[in-house]
Amino acid sequence: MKNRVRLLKLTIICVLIISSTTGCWNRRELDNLAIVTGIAIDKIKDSGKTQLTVQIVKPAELKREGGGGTGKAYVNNTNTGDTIFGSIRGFTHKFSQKLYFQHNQILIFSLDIAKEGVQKYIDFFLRDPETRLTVLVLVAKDKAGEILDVEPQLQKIPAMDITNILEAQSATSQSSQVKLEQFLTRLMSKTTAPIAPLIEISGEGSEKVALISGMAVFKKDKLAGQLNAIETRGLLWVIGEVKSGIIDVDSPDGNGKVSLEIVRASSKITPEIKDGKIHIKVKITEEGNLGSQSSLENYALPRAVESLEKMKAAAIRSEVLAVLKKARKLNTDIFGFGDSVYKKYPKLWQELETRWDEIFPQIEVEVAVEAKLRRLGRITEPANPEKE
Amino acid sequence: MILLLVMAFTGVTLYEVPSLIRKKCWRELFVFAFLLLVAFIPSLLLTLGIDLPTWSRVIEYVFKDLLRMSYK
Amino acid sequence: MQIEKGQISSSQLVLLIVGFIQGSTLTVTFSYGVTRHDTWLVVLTGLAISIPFALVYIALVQKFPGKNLVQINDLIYGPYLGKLFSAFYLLFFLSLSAANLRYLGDFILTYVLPETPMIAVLIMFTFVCSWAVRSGIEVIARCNIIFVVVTTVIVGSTFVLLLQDMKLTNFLPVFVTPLKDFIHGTHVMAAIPFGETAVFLMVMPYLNKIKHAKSSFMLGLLIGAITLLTVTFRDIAVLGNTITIISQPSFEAVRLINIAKIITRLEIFVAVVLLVTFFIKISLFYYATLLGTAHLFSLRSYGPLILPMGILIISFTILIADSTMEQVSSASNIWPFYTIPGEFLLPSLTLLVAKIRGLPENQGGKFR
Amino acid sequence: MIGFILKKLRFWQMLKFNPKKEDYTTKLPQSEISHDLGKNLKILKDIMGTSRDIIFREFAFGHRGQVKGAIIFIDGLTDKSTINQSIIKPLMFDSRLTGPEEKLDNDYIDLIKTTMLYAGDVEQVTSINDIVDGCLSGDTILFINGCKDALLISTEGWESRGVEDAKTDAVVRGPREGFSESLRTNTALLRRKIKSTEFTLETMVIGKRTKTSVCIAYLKGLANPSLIEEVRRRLERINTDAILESGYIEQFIEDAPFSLFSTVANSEKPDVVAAKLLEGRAAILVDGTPFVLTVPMLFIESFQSAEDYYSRPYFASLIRTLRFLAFVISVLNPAMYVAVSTFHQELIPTPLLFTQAAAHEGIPFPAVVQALIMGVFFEILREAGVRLPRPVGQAVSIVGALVIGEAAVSAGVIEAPMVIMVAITAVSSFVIPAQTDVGAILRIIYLILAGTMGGFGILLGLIGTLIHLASLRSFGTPYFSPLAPLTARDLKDVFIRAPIWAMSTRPRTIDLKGSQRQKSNLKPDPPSDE
Repeated sequence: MKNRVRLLKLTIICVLIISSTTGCWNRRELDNLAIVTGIAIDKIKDSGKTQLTVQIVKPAELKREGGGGTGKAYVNNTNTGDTIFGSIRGFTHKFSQKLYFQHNQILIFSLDIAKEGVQKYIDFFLRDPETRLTVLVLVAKDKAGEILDVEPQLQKIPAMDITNILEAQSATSQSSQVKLEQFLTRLMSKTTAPIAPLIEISGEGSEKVALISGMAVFKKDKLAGQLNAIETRGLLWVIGEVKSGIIDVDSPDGNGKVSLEIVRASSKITPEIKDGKIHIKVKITEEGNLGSQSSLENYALPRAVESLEKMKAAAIRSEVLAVLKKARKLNTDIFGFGDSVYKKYPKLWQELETRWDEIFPQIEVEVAVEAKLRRLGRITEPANPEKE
Repeated sequence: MILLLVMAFTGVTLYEVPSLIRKKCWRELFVFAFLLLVAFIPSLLLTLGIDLPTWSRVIEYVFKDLLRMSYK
Repeated sequence: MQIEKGQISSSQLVLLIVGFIQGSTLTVTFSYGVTRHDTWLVVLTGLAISIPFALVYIALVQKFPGKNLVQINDLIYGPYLGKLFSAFYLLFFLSLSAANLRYLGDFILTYVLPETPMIAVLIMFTFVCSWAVRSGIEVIARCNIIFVVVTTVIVGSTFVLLLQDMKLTNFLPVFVTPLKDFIHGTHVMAAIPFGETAVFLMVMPYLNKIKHAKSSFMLGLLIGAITLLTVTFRDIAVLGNTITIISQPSFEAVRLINIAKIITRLEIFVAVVLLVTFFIKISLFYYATLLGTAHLFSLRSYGPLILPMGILIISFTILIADSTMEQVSSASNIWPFYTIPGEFLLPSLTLLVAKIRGLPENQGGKFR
Repeated sequence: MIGFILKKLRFWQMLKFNPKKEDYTTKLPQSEISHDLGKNLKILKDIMGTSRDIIFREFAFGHRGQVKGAIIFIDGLTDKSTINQSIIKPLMFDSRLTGPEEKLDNDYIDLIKTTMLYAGDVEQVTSINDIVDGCLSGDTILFINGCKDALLISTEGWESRGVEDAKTDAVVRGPREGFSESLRTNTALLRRKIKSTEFTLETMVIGKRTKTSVCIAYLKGLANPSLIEEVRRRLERINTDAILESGYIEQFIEDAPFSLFSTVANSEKPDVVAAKLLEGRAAILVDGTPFVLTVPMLFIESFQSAEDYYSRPYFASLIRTLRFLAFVISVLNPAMYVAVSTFHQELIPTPLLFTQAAAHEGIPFPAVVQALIMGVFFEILREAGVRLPRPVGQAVSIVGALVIGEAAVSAGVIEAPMVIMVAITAVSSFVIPAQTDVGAILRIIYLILAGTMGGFGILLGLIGTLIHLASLRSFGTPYFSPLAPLTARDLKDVFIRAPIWAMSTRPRTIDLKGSQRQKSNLKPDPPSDE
């Protein structure tokens, strides 16, 4: 009982002392935060310095309703420095608030940076406790900072708009969202080449829009080449990342086009070693529905469906072959073939690893596509006036 | 800073010692004083900014340099 | 003369051990750096290696029912040598509590309160621990139940939420770590989460049914290992090859959770788990050190020693390493050897000497 | 610092300082009744004073009106018609029919007691102390000249509130009656619920000046004898001059007087108290208050409402869980809000962060100060609402909640989300009446912790609270059981409420034997149609 009284006294004293002395080291009121939603990294050609553009949200403008105030809901600011961290520290001279990265959405590298190698620029974003691995990584086709300046058409903050575009784009499987974590995984892997979506500005003046156009392919941490939309989807077929999208094929009777909707797809990469040569088998399984057709052919018949499925498989195959060709040309293992070989034949890998650059373009790849058509939609046959 | 440290130690002493004396726990008092002293010396040195060999370095010396036991 | 009057039940012991081992989810990191994606295997081998030693601890406790390590040392090695060994143990426990406190402090300073001085965090935390220790082992055991439930729920639910981010291929190829590294990893694993259960030599004597010590201890070890395995499995499956460079894989893995943009940013739960399980772990070391000191000097209670010991632990914590790097490299390279005498060598030796001298029969065997 | 400590020490000494050693059990100087009526009356007049409500009625009766007697009672405490009909009338009227008195001694008074008085409860006493005590509690004293004994006739009867609806623990389904201020009524209410000979009442009188009757009620054979012994011991220890409400008793017998948490439960409803008695607890009834204490108290008791047991288990379990949630919200909500918005902004989803940052724009106070202001303001409002007459109270709450809250937001003093948070907290805090006051204090402590160390502070506070809860005991029972220490069998009545037929044993934490309260195969088993 006595102890408890003393404990209580001690507690009170301690709480008093702690609350008076701790002085709230870490307290940051919300209005002391400059919430960063996007970062773009450029390189200044002449001085070789790093130019950092940050996009900061102005919450009050974001909430202001109706008329009054022409202010944008964001502010872009640039700073240069020898390192990323150095240029971030430079912002303390410009803002009363501290930059806050926990809610950063995108990280854009300029083409120069990507060509030079992103490794030294990425380090800060991995090391700093405030940054997150869920940041989306992009590569700009030109200057990165300008991308953040493009006024979005529907949303108020460009960085948020770009994340939405990326998400929408992934729905067509023409490009893929790449989180910093995925980028890092590929970067750290033995052979797999990192990829990131490419972003560019199209249009002039007030018509300017940011546009995703294909993917950037890295070799180690340096930019090696670009994939266009078809090649991108080819890549996504192989790595099993296709979520949805449309495949256009010629109608089997040759009188028009048929759009097929992808519902789900998966892939399986199986490496095999035959007579000392690596042989990779890619099996893609796809399922989809009929989206629309411009011919009058009736697909509500098993045989017609079968031919359609075959054409679809051929279309997928051609996309995959396109990207294979590109990958061989760039000599970048974007598919993770090396990793799959390593995982299956860890012992053999030791000697393969050193020669992988020579081996990769020669790998024999067998692409097997199994495409299925499941449903026809609300109507069974095209609306054909001749029928009635 | 030193003042704060001394105050903390005085506080602990004032908190524990009277009841110990009242209960005539001399042995406890002795051990208490000993522990407090042992705690006081390093904390004083730390506050004064004197570099002490860290415990990691001590065991590194014993195990790595004397006994040759270490990975890496 | 018994200083601790409380008693714990066998289910409480099970959960204490579980909580104690769960407290090491942070320190598994040391193994990640060495054995990479084979760490989950290392958890198993580490467990396998520590089981015989756990049996040694149990045998010791059952041979001398109601006697803790310090008393056993006195009985077996005589007053002088025994006191010397006990003093070594106290220093060992002290350094373990300081080391654990240091991991925690580093974690909090990295992720939770980066601008706060470490000393403030340490004082607050040690104060709460000292409160628990003052209330005795019974209260620690009771609180522990809640903490274990919380931890288990959080570990389980983050596991489920991360299922969609898991790639089983991250585990391939199995067992490619060079044997030397594998032994190293196993040693770290056996020494840090499992071997540290040597502290239960100070706790198990207060088990109300000493007969159940063996089954309780083994069950606790097993459940703890399963939690550890779950966490390791989750981290490797989610993070893959990046796990080697990430300093807090659990934290980063949970940061990736994103279910429909609604269930995101759950990392605070990992911090909660780490804090509560470390609370149990540090409290147990703190308690063992205090109880041991009180027995060493044959005091009536350890009450007056709590605060000085707390200050000692705090200064030891600051003294343990100059930087996180020093601490981590020491922990993964030298610490495993440092723990050998305390966790493996001495208990076995004590048991051996006890067997040879046939001790419990003629001295204190019937004393309860 | 030193000065502060010294001041503190002085304060503690002051608490211990006892101005005058007063014996709270002093006896009156003369303790025996004499033969002489006049002398007796004089003594009594000296003791009782000359208050107008103390009636001394002298009269003569007997065969020829030769016997002198007197009755003394207090007007207002006694039932006058009982006195007239059952004491004065038989004595003055019936005694004429008896033969002449032979000897005026104790046999005669015995005769009167056995043959004449129509009263039910008559006691023969010899000491002045007993007489005074009896008179003060509403008995009528009958003195007869020449007799060394007096009769204490129970004529208690005063205006009292009848059995009314209980104001606290209101239920939709279940008995509505609540205890009243009268001890007898209360025991009767309990007796009506538990018609068993095991139901035992032990009465004692506590308080030198108030002489309050205090009853320990328990079920013999069910309640742990050591528990009853402990209750008795703690009650007997009380040596004070006044017990005005059961709250006095509560503070004298608590296990942890400095703890925030009360270790003695109270209830206004006979069915609740009866249920607790049937689980093996002891109840303490105090005259003059409708609040009955029950011990031992467990933390989870605050979350159990009588209605949980009367409604079906699914809904009861849902509500039970919600109550736990409400308690957590009421204690932690402001602290969490402050911690998240000033320390851990990374935990807020991005769109919400923008909203929140916009709301905070231009507010001069940090979040923790706002929360403290609003918290204190809310407590004041609540207090005003409780103390004021009901119609005014409502006006106050409308002005406070709607007008001031709205104005504070639009004036830019308080951010709008803070008002929402405080409102949610306020509503939640009313869900668990038994812990409302604890919640109010804990809330402020957590708020300060959150304001200084953020989530880390809150978590340390939680661990501390848990340590405290786990170390508390109430009359030998761990306060936080069955959660810590974990008693798996008792969990059927914590977060979920198992069906009544499944709760076949009494809680182990109270009734150590965990004895059977019903057959274990009582699950309804209606005959199938076939």
